[in-house]
Amino acid sequence: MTEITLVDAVNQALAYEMAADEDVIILGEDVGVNGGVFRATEGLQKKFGKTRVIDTPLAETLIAGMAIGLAAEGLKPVAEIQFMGFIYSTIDQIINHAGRMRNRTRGRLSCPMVLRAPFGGGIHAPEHHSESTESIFAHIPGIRVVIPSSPLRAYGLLLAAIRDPDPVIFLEPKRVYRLMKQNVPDNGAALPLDVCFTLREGSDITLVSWGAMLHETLLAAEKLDEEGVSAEVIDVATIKPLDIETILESVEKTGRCVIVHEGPRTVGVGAEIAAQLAEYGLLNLLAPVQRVTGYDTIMPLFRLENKYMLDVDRILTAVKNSLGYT
Amino acid sequence: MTEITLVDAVNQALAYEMAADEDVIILGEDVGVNGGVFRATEGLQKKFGKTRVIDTPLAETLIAGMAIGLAAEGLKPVAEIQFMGFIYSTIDQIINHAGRMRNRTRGRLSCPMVLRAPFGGGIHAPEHHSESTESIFAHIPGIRVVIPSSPLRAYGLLLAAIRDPDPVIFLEPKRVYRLMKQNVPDNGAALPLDVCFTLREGSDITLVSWGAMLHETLLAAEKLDEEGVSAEVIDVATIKPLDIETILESVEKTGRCVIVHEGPRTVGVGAEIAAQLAEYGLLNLLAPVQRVTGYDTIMPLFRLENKYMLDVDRILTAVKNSLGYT
Amino acid sequence: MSQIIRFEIGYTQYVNHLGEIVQDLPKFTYDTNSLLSLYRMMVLTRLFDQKAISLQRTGKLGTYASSLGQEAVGVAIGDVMRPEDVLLPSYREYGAQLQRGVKISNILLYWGGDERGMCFSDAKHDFPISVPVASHAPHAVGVAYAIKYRNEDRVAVCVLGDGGTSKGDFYEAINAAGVWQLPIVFVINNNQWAISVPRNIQSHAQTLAQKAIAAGIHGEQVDGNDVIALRERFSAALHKARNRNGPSIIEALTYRLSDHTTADDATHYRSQHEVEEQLKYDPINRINALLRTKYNWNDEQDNKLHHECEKIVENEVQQYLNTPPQPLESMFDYLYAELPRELIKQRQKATRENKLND
Amino acid sequence: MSQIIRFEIGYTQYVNHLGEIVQDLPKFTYDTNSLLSLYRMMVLTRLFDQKAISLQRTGKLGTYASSLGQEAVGVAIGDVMRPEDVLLPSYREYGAQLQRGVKISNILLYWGGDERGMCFSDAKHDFPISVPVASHAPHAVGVAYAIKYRNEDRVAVCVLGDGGTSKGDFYEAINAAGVWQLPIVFVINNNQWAISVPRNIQSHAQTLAQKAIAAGIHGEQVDGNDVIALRERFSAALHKARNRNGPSIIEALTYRLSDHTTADDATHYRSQHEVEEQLKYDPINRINALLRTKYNWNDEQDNKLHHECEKIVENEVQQYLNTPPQPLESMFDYLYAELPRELIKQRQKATRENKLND
Ligand SMILES: Cc1ncc(C[n+]2csc(CCOP(=O)(O)OP(=O)(O)O)c2C)c(N)n1
Ligand SMILES: Cc1ncc(C[n+]2csc(CCOP(=O)(O)OP(=O)(O)O)c2C)c(N)n1
Ligand SMILES: [Mg+2]
Ligand SMILES: [Mg+2]
Repeated sequence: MTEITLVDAVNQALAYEMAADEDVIILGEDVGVNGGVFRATEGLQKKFGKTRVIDTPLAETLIAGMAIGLAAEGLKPVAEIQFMGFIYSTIDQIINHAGRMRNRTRGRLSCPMVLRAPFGGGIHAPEHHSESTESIFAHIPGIRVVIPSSPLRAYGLLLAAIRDPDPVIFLEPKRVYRLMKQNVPDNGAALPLDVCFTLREGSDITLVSWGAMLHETLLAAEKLDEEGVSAEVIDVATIKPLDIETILESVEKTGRCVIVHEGPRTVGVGAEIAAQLAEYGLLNLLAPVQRVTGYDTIMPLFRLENKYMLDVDRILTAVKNSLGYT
Repeated sequence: MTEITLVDAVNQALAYEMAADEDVIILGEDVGVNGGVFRATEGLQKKFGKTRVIDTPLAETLIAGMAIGLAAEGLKPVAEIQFMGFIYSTIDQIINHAGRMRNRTRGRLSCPMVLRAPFGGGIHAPEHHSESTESIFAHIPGIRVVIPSSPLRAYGLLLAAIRDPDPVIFLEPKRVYRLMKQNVPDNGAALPLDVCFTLREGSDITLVSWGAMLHETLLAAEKLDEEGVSAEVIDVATIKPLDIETILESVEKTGRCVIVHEGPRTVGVGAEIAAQLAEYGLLNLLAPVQRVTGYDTIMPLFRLENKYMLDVDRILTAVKNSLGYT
Repeated sequence: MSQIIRFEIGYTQYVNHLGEIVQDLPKFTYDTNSLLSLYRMMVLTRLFDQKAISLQRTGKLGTYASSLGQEAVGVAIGDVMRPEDVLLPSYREYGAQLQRGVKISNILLYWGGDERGMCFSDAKHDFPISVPVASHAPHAVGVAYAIKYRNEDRVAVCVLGDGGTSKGDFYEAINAAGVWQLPIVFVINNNQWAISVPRNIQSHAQTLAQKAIAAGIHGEQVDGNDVIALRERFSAALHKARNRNGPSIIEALTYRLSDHTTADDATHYRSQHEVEEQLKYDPINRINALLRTKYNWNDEQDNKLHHECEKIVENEVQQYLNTPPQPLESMFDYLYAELPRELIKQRQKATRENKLND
Repeated sequence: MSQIIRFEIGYTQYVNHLGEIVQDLPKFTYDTNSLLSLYRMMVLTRLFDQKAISLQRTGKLGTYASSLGQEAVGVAIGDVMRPEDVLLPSYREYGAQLQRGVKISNILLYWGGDERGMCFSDAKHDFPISVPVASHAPHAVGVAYAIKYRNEDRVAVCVLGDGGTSKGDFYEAINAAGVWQLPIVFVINNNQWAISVPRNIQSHAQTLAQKAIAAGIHGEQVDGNDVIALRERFSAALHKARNRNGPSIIEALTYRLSDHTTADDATHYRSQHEVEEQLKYDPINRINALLRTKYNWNDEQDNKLHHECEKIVENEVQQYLNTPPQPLESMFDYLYAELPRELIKQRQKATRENKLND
């Protein structure tokens, strides 16, 4: 069996579920003939036809709103927003409709849709193409926010997202699209949408991350290992609803925590995790929870991109700072 | 001098600044002849003419985008979004343009605009009219988020917002619009946009809030006072950028903190404050920071609205919980 | 410059404001009952409306948006739709909703601050009232796409106001409906006002029907106070959509006789004179006049019909007033198909604190 | 149904793709220099474009959006605008930007990942390139409103693509421009493709110019490869706007000969045959042919002109390549007029960590 990339895993999950369930339908800009600008939907229009893999006019509000209409009629739309920088026109639809269709009709209608978008920096993309604003969605009631960080998790989580009866914002770290390959059996097995993944066990400190930064975090954990520090690494993955238990349990064991995310610091998802640790896990904390995050700035154009993107060194600095408390 | 309400103070500030600076211009739905659905712009069109107080077509993206264009040309637009529930169509403009016009032109163009919107629950309004989503804006780089909670602060902060050379989201708690009256001298004096207001000094616990919930918090502080607990009350008011120093100093003194806000809990602004307290003030904390917030639910229609809106009792419960740690 | 393409916008009226027939009536009017049934629904809608306003005035209902003067639009829509079609309404289409089996008590529940109002069992595919103006237009595209995808014999009908036509959502939706030639009818209830903003500030377009040209779809105007014209043109548009001959926009020219909602005071921004002028065009008077002159309708029959409608309204109001509130927990119970752990905790806490504070 | 209103859309061409004059040329062409200057700018734009692509291929530039085949549109816009007017461009109007004094080195800096690219001193009111499609259309409304408010003799020119016309932002903007009769010209660069999405999937409208009808404003089509027609029609539209006679939409029919950007591979979705067919309509060849047949233009002159343009490009490229990067701190320094305390701390930390890790 060949190993595949994260973007291929997305494609594989879509193809699997479209074959299994003819209610699954894809829509977005350039998702058809072109197979998506990152090739996530490559070949699907050929396989499943033009009515199931729909190239839409250039209109993001339409894409989200149309998905809501499709979903209310019982289909399972998977809509693509070409880059997260263009997702903001959908927020009105997500907040005012998708996230509350079930609630406002007392369950009469619902909204089993997925809104996929590549996000994050690190590939030297043009302006507006590199931001990470998952935190905005994490604040919205009634939806789920999922961020895979490996081919295996992309496959399993996307299947789960499509099958989930409620709206899911599915954000794909584009820096990881082709960063690594894994053997991803095409067996249709979904992963749970309500637990974090502990990728590495450790006893000295808990490192919590998601998306592309997970990989920097794993590298940091390796370095720490060389230095005799045993770091536990948690991939949050299902950002909302948040599985705080897994994180709390880990910190109960380690007493220290560093949260790593790419998006801006202020009111980032890291703030929520840190707040909950301080609320429910205060007594276990041996050191203040540190957040290693993007700055509260505009993501710079790519010449300075790597100065914005955080790296292993910044994570290690925070870890050492944390370990300094005794 | 007569006492005026918060909404009158908004009107007074607008009138003052329009008289003082002919670059100030108002736009929005029903802001002209009608004077706004809450009467915030009452009389201004008559006074300053139709070209300066503009009734726009029903189009929020337009309103925000147009304000950006006006501001780039050196005017100082004050745009109104009729209710915060309809502000989401502006987010694309705010994130992708308003918040970064200065940055992406290296200071060549800028965006001195104000986007006003009434927000929050408590007045038995229809669906979509009662939410509090300030946290979404607090995450956006390059902008300011301001929430007044009294007539005096509404006047001074709105003047500051209009004069500020960068975009300001100005959210007015509509439950407070006519809740209280104050003597507000029409002297054109602005308040600072970078400090929290300590409304009540105390030594046992710090209560942090903003908007309509500030009033519940003040009531709670009074009750506590009767019971011999001395609570310090801070009105954050300038939500972004956040003046964490004032809060940290207070908690350094009291050792305890309860944060009170109306909007949903997850990734609310309360999370950021709690995270910073845990990061920079951990050693001063005698008890976990508690957040008393809206639930992560859709704001219910008004028959159950008061079950969503938090009250003095919920604040007191949290305070007692906090005081229980010794 | 050479002219390469030409467009025209049509207008339809059958009965003028005096109840006079201005062109041969369409066939459906040959059956007195079908006319009477339109009339009856308009009366019912108005009686309901009056009741709702008085409930609001006496503190028994929240803010309410009246459909006074615009009853013909909703009623005609409801009349031509089939049960399996999908209505995506704004907040003034009570006439259509009632025809489709939505209970008056449901509508009252909604404006009474109770989500169960939008959980109606009869029109079970219909969308809830859309408060964010025009935001439901893209939903209609999705619904119609689903219908086409499954090759069903159904139509989506999306209704919005003159103000709603200024929103990008509306435009993106009509444009997409054109691209895929979807089975949709967009109805514009042009009641001349969007709260205080008059029609001429919404758009410099001479008609709102011509917005259709931007999407390359059919658009036309109808006298929105002439229920016969509306019924006939809606029927044609739904027929067209049903036969996969493409979407349409129908602009119904009518007038909002009431305040925008009970929270509004229209004397702030429009003259009493203007409103009085418009009373002449009342859609109910017009059909009443026609019925009397052409269909031998008499006072006795009219009183009886009013009385029956009043009874229905009264019963529904009682039903509404007798509905106990939902438990606090209901705000959690329809958020997700299955409540996530984090929210189970919040739900428990809410229950606990509610008990404590009661 | 009575027809109540009628609309027509016109189309203008002066020179066909063979360089033949199809109708009497407009006056401005009597001056050879003005034609030559258009030609020269088109050549310059293309040479710059070719250079940019080769810089990208050799890793010296980021993703770049080529204007190949669409040079006439931008150049004609730039030619009719006055310095004090305001250009709100999308990312294919280099021709216009260069005419307005934006340096090639600036454009290269932008695509080279450096914000200073959009800080041009000459066209200081012009907007930066708008990457979020059509999101700059509402800005144009604001700019034009400011112009009108201050009673200035200026015009806002907003350019976007065929794909851009599907966005609600575009529609809300043209509609508002109509309401206030603002001094704006919207130019649609209809290059037939929006990445892989062909024109017919964007809209069922027969022309994009007819979108204007939805806003009640003037709309027309022009041969977008005929720089003379473009120059003449843009000039008329700007004149109209300047004289407060209202906004216009001009749809320029052209073709994107290049990939969407250097990150795109158009062979995925369109045939080489289609592209080859379109090469016939190249806007530069056409004017070159006209110059040779009617204005005695010869090889020697043409070589000289090309050589001069190459030199300019070369100098600018050197300037670009020699520009050292900004300091890390620059990402903080233009966020606010005055950096808030919280960000001062972040800035200090960033400096510190940058030093540590270097
Ligand atoms: C997107 C949005 N913006 C603003 C509002 C506030 N608002 C409610 S109704 C209304 C006017 C709507 O006018 P129109 O579309 O003509 O419908 P009508 O009320 O006249 O039936 C406004 C501005 C809203 N509900 N939604
Ligand atoms: C709002 C938005 N959605 C999606 C994109 C991604 N994207 C960049 S260019 C483009 C196509 C634009 O087509 P068109 O408007 O015809 O302009 P062209 O590139 O052909 O000049 C798309 C979809 C974007 N930049 N902005
Ligand atoms: Mg209206
Ligand atoms: Mg194009």
